[in-house]
Amino acid sequence: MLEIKDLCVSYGAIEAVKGISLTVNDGEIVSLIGANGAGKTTTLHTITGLVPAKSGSIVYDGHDLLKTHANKIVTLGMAHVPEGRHVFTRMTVQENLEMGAFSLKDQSGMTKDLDMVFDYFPRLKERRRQLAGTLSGGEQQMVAMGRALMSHPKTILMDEPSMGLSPLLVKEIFNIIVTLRKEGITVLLVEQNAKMALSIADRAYVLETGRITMEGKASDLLHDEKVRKAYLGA
Amino acid sequence: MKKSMLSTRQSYLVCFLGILASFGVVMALCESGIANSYIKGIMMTACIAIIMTTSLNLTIGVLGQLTLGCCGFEAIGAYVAALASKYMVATGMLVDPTLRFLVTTLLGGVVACVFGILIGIPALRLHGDYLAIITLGFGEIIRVIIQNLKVAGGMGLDKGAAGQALIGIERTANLYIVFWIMIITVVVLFMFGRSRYGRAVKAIRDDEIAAGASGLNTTYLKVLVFAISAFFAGIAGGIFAQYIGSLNPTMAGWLNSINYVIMVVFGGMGSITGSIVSAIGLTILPELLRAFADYRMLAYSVVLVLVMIFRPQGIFGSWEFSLPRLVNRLLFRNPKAEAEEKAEAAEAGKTDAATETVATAATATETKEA
Amino acid sequence: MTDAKTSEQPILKAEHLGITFGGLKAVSDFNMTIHKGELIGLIGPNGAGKTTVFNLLTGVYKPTEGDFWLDGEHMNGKKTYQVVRAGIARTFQNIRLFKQLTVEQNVLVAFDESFSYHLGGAIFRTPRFWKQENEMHAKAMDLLKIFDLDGLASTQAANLPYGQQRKLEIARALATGMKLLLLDEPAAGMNPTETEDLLRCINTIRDRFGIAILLIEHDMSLVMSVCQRIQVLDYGRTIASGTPEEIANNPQVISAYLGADDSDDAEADSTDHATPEPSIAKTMQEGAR
Amino acid sequence: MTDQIIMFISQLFSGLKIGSVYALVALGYTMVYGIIRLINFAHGDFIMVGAYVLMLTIPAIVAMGMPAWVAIVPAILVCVAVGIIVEKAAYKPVREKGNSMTALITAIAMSLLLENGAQAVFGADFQTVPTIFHLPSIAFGKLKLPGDTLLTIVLGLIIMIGLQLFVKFTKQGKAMRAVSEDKEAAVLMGINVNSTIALTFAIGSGLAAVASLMYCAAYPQVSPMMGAMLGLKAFVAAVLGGIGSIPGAMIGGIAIGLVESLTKAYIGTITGGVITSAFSDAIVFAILIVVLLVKPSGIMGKNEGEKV
Amino acid sequence: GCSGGSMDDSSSSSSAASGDTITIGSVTTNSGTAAAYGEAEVKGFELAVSEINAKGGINGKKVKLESLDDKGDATEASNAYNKLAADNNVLAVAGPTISATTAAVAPLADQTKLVTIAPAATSDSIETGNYLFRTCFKDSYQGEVAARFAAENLKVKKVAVLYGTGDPYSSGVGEAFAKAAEKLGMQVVDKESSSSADDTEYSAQLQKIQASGAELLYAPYYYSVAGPYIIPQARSVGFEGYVMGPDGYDGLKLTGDKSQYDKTFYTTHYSADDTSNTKVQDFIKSYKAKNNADPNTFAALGYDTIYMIKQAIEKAGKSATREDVRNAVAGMSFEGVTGKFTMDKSGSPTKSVIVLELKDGKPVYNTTVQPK
Ligand SMILES: Nc1ncnc2c1ncn2[C@@H]1O[C@H](COP(=O)(O)OP(=O)(O)OP(=O)(O)O)[C@@H](O)[C@H]1O
Ligand SMILES: Nc1ncnc2c1ncn2[C@@H]1O[C@H](COP(=O)(O)OP(=O)(O)OP(=O)(O)O)[C@@H](O)[C@H]1O
Ligand SMILES: CC(C)C[C@H](N)C(=O)O
Ligand SMILES: [Mg+2]
Ligand SMILES: [Mg+2]
Repeated sequence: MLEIKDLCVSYGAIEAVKGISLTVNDGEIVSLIGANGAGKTTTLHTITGLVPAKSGSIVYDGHDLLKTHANKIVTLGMAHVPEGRHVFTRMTVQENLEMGAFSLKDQSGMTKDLDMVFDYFPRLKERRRQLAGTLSGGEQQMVAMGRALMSHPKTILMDEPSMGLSPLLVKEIFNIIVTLRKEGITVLLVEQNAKMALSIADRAYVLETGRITMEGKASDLLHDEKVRKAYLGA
Repeated sequence: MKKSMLSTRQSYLVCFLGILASFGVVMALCESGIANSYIKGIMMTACIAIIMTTSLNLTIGVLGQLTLGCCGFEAIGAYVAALASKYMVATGMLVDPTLRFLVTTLLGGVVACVFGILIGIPALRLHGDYLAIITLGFGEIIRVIIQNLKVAGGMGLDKGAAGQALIGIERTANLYIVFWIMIITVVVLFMFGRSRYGRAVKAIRDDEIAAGASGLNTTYLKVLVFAISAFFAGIAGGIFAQYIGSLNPTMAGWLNSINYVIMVVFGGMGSITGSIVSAIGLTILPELLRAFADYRMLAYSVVLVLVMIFRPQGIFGSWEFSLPRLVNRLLFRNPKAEAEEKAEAAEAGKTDAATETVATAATATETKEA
Repeated sequence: MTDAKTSEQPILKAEHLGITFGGLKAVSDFNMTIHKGELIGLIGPNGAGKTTVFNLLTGVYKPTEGDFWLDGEHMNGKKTYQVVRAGIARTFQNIRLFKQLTVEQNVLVAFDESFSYHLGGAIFRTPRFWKQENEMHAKAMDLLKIFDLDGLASTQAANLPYGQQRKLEIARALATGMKLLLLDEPAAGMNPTETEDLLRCINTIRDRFGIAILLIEHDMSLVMSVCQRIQVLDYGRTIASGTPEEIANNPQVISAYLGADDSDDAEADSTDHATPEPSIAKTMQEGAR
Repeated sequence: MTDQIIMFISQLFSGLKIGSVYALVALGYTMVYGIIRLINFAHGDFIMVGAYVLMLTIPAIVAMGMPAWVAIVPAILVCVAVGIIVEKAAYKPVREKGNSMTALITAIAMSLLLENGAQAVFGADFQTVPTIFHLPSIAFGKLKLPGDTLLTIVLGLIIMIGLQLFVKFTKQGKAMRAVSEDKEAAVLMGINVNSTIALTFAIGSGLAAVASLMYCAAYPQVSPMMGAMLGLKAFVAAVLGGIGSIPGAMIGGIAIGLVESLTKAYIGTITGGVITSAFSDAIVFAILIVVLLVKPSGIMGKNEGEKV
Repeated sequence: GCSGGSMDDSSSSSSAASGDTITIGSVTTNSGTAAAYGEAEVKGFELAVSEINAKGGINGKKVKLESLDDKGDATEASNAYNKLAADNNVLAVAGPTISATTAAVAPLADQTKLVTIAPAATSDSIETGNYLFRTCFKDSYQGEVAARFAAENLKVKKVAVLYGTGDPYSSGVGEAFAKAAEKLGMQVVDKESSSSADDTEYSAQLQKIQASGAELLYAPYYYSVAGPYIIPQARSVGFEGYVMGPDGYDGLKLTGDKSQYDKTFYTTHYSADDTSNTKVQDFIKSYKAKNNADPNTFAALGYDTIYMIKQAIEKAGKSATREDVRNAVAGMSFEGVTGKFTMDKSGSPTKSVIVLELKDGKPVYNTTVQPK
């Protein structure tokens, strides 16, 4: 379980996150939606320690993440698929995936894990020897997701996984998220494609300029008039 | 709002008066004898350093390209000016020393500029550290060539040995004249920066591909910047030659160039104010550190590391001093203007947007006047 | 507007354009004709070569085969800035602004060609300098007004929120005074509401400037609602082209790009959700109407 | 074999001798540059530090009855310590707050600091290092190949291959590559970025110690400024080979050594005396410039052209 | 007018130093690549000054040494020099160290009428004789002497020259030797050069020299280059002939097998074995006592330089002005550790040259070549 309380984050003078609290229960898909610059990415970055928090607390499975070294967080079972993919461009697809397993003490299951990822993303199997930098955006997104899966996560944070992808791939990605949840993985999903996100999520939070303005069951939010106006373009 | 600002014309006048005043100070120091030959020498060295640093800043700070070969151009300017001066003295051309100084220095600048263009065209296809290393290589090549040129060492000597220092250059550099050359350099660079050229060059710095896609001839502009930098480096070289009186090929070497790069970064990349202050400061600092005798250079390097750690954007970041702004503040003290001023200062650490705003505002005021 | 296919000279004509990157045929046999005032969509799976087409048309890459003409002028082998001055402007898939310049300066840079004062003018601040700077300032502010950016004119571009950065990029492209505007995924990373706002902008531009637009976008609701014609790329080849309706129903496009209209897999798995996932093809058709 | 050919081969070997030292130094540059994109101007001075340690420890080590090259152990220890201290005290804070230019100036300042520090401690004068290897020359007829040249080349090759394998296949090596490409993503993989960078510095500085051993074997003298020109040449070698590339550093180093040697030997004859051997430095740089213009990322460098 | 801006103001007063100390300034290269030479010179200066003070100073006044660093850079040198010149207590300057900085200082000396004696700046291209003098002989002179020695004492016919173009000293001496050698009927079979005088690798050039059949290699480099690099590398490419060098060989750094330095000769200013000169042994002893090391040529030249200044100031008298001191230096006769000489009109001493030979790695007195 991931629990965030009164989290504040700022970049110098800019306050990006102004005291948010949110909870992600095991096995849930929780979606975080909001306009550009609302602070969604910042929230995820703070969870995995890429950005320091100013105040508040983040507790994951009894561990205080704000006191945990960023590179140790993945060993707690939390993986982060960052915004903009951040694949290792000069490594091959397979090497990228192997990097995902870096934190595992036991590397013997590597082949099995790779096969699992290739099952999810058959395209990556075809391209396993290609340098990730030369892949198209969608393929890179798959690499980023596959790489996260390689660390045997219990929880995955995903930052706009559908950005820049073709409709077909967007569907595929959402299917995979659903499948992941079925396998017992918890997902915190940040999305611009709010319609899609809300349709697969259990619960959702709406973030506006650093504050949570709404929360509830995803299906309720999907039908909420204000949400529809602001984020679903209805 | 209108009342609280100097008009553009007034601003220019204020600047001009400021420059005159600083010249007055220099003159007073010299004429009163407070400035002895030691202090005058340092002022001269500082003027040369300012010309070098502000012009190098155009390439490093404004265009964002690191070059480590500026002293190659300085050396070209120096040798050309020195040889021209020697030739003129020998043949009796241009007897007036001031005129000769001006002509030969200009010639040095022009030749350095030509080299700047020749080298810039191929070199500027590279970026970042690669450009740095290629310009460094260029400086070294200049050094070796000068070293092996008989004319650069042998002239006027019975021995034509290669590698001899070029000596006996008429020391015609006059501090007052050099001061004005320095002022002209700074003004020209400032005006360049605050024009469509400067804007375009900064655009290239921020994103070269987007600059091309906005219709800028990026190659032309980069070479232009390179040529301007080289021109002023050549001018500085011409002054140097006729101040110091003897030349040595090592002046073209990379260690010297790095010295000026240090000055630019130390002052703040993109800030002419920073370049001026750090050129003066880093000229004086080693002199002040003479008290440390053997530990002088050690102290210098420690100062450098500390500044980089605690003020990585350099002393001034990209902030520019503006005399009209100061005058505005003093004359039209009002809360609003002050708040603006503060906001600008806050911004200054990161950007020169603030000063550009002032320039734009000035532009707008001018229109209303016209 | 599809009836605009008159004998009038097309703004853009591309014939058999192609490029190879070390064995990889990123684009091949690309043909396209765009007339004044048209808005054409370019879609296709990720890595199909859409951005590469833009790069070819703007001189970033030199085509290894084929030719293209702008307003009848042969453009092959021209440098980017020459292409831009001839009249093709673009935005980038990953926003590329002049981050340290202000919003207004970003636009002024693109106006550069309209300035005629030279170095001397800049240094001596001639009357011509002032006249042009002031004119351009006014023009820039006009342009920024269209995008509601005039209030932010002196903000540093890097400090703009994402959506406004996108708009500024378009404004900057417009400032080059082009005949053909290439937009590369302008709606990426925007939510539907922001996308709608963008859509309005694009329509305004087209009407106001009377230019042709070529649009790459994965957001089908946007593409379907603004484009007169759509061309679909896959593996560098054109697999379909036609009106939005034709494209939406083209089986090849559906299988390669849109995804089959099986609205059951996603929500079948998330059974507790009442709302079925909206059918993409349906959305498109709605948009096209 | 004619005398001409013997002469040519000996010239090749004298090029290889200095070239393999350049290569060793270049490997250190490349490692550090590869990971933090910093031209570690102080790297040449790490070699100076190593050389002083050798000078100071060899007599004691020989007195203890061990071979002189055992002094590499203290040299490595000291160099690694210096490397890590420089990284932690100066580069890390600047990397976190400044830009690439500030980092470069810091590196230059560190270089000045080490040079002037060494001068304050040891004086400016040159000091000789006792003979390190007593290797016989290997003779092929009239051709004599000095033993330590061969050793330097072999050692360079072994280190290069070792490094390459290390970076490609070990966990730490992979962490280095990951950090060099994308620090944020590396953190997300569970990589400790700071310790990975420190490790890289340690390896780079350790290599500097090895380079100082081979350098002192060939050129048995130390002085505070010895690292400056050596460092520059080796850096040029690293760039020529494609900075960031391990085999590139090796190729670049050897190429520069060969170019130097062959131009010194033949340029006068080829140009009829117009250009003399005194131009060798200029020619090295000219070749560098030409290579970079043709292949902007060096011989082995991957073209990192931006995808638009 | 602009007169105040002129750098050539000779307004500096040239009145006599008041007070009860005499300041001798020095500008030397104490940091950068040539720092070793400057350091040695300063040690020589300091030894001389402390001896002088121990014996009651000059004209009863204590001597103070004001020592400044020029980093081997012309600008720094002139700034440092100007600083000294602006101080009226400074009666004379010892330095600068290298020819490059000395050339920059030369016009300043004339301008400020401050006598300046460069201990070791040997380059011919420096204009001496007005206010600038030197303690050492000139490059051309030393090259000639070496050539004469090669022809007359070693009786070689074929010689080769190797020098560094980056350095006026190295190239100056080398060219002078080559010219003189040809004049003396020897054949210069190969002339090689290096990019700078502090390269480490010379095998390529040396192999060519070896192949040229030269009996003697004249390699004018410094002790730090000739000792560990040039001579061993020459031997390792199989060159077995004579090696000759200039005064830069003094204090030659030896490495490896000492026998490889056999057949090496060099010209220099003084010899520790020179029993005819009593000053030498005393100098070596007190230098060792003070610095715990053997003095090299540069220390010896520095030491003599201070004594030359002392002698000149004494001659000029208690109320000497700078001009007076200068006049006392011009044409002076002096006897020091680096020999006995008279200052010639051009401001360089006419001096005997000592030739040393390395035997088992140690310099052994061979002969003294008297000036013609
Ligand atoms: N490194 C940074 N330095 C300064 N400000 C930043 C930085 N990163 C983000 N911000 C600012 O913090 C705020 C929140 O940004 P964040 O990236 O978290 O938003 P987001 O909700 O993820 O938006 P988007 O949909 O555009 O990804 C924005 O105003 C942004 O400008
Ligand atoms: N400079 C390049 N070098 C090598 N391959 C390249 C280069 N540029 C593009 N490619 C390849 O060309 C193909 C087309 O790329 P392009 O960027 O045009 O795709 P796209 O259609 O814009 O995809 P997306 O929708 O993901 O942006 C890809 O496979 C890509 O890897
Ligand atoms: C002290 C020596 C290095 C000086 C040298 N003889 C020169 O003229 O430069
Ligand atoms: Mg985000
Ligand atoms: Mg694309």
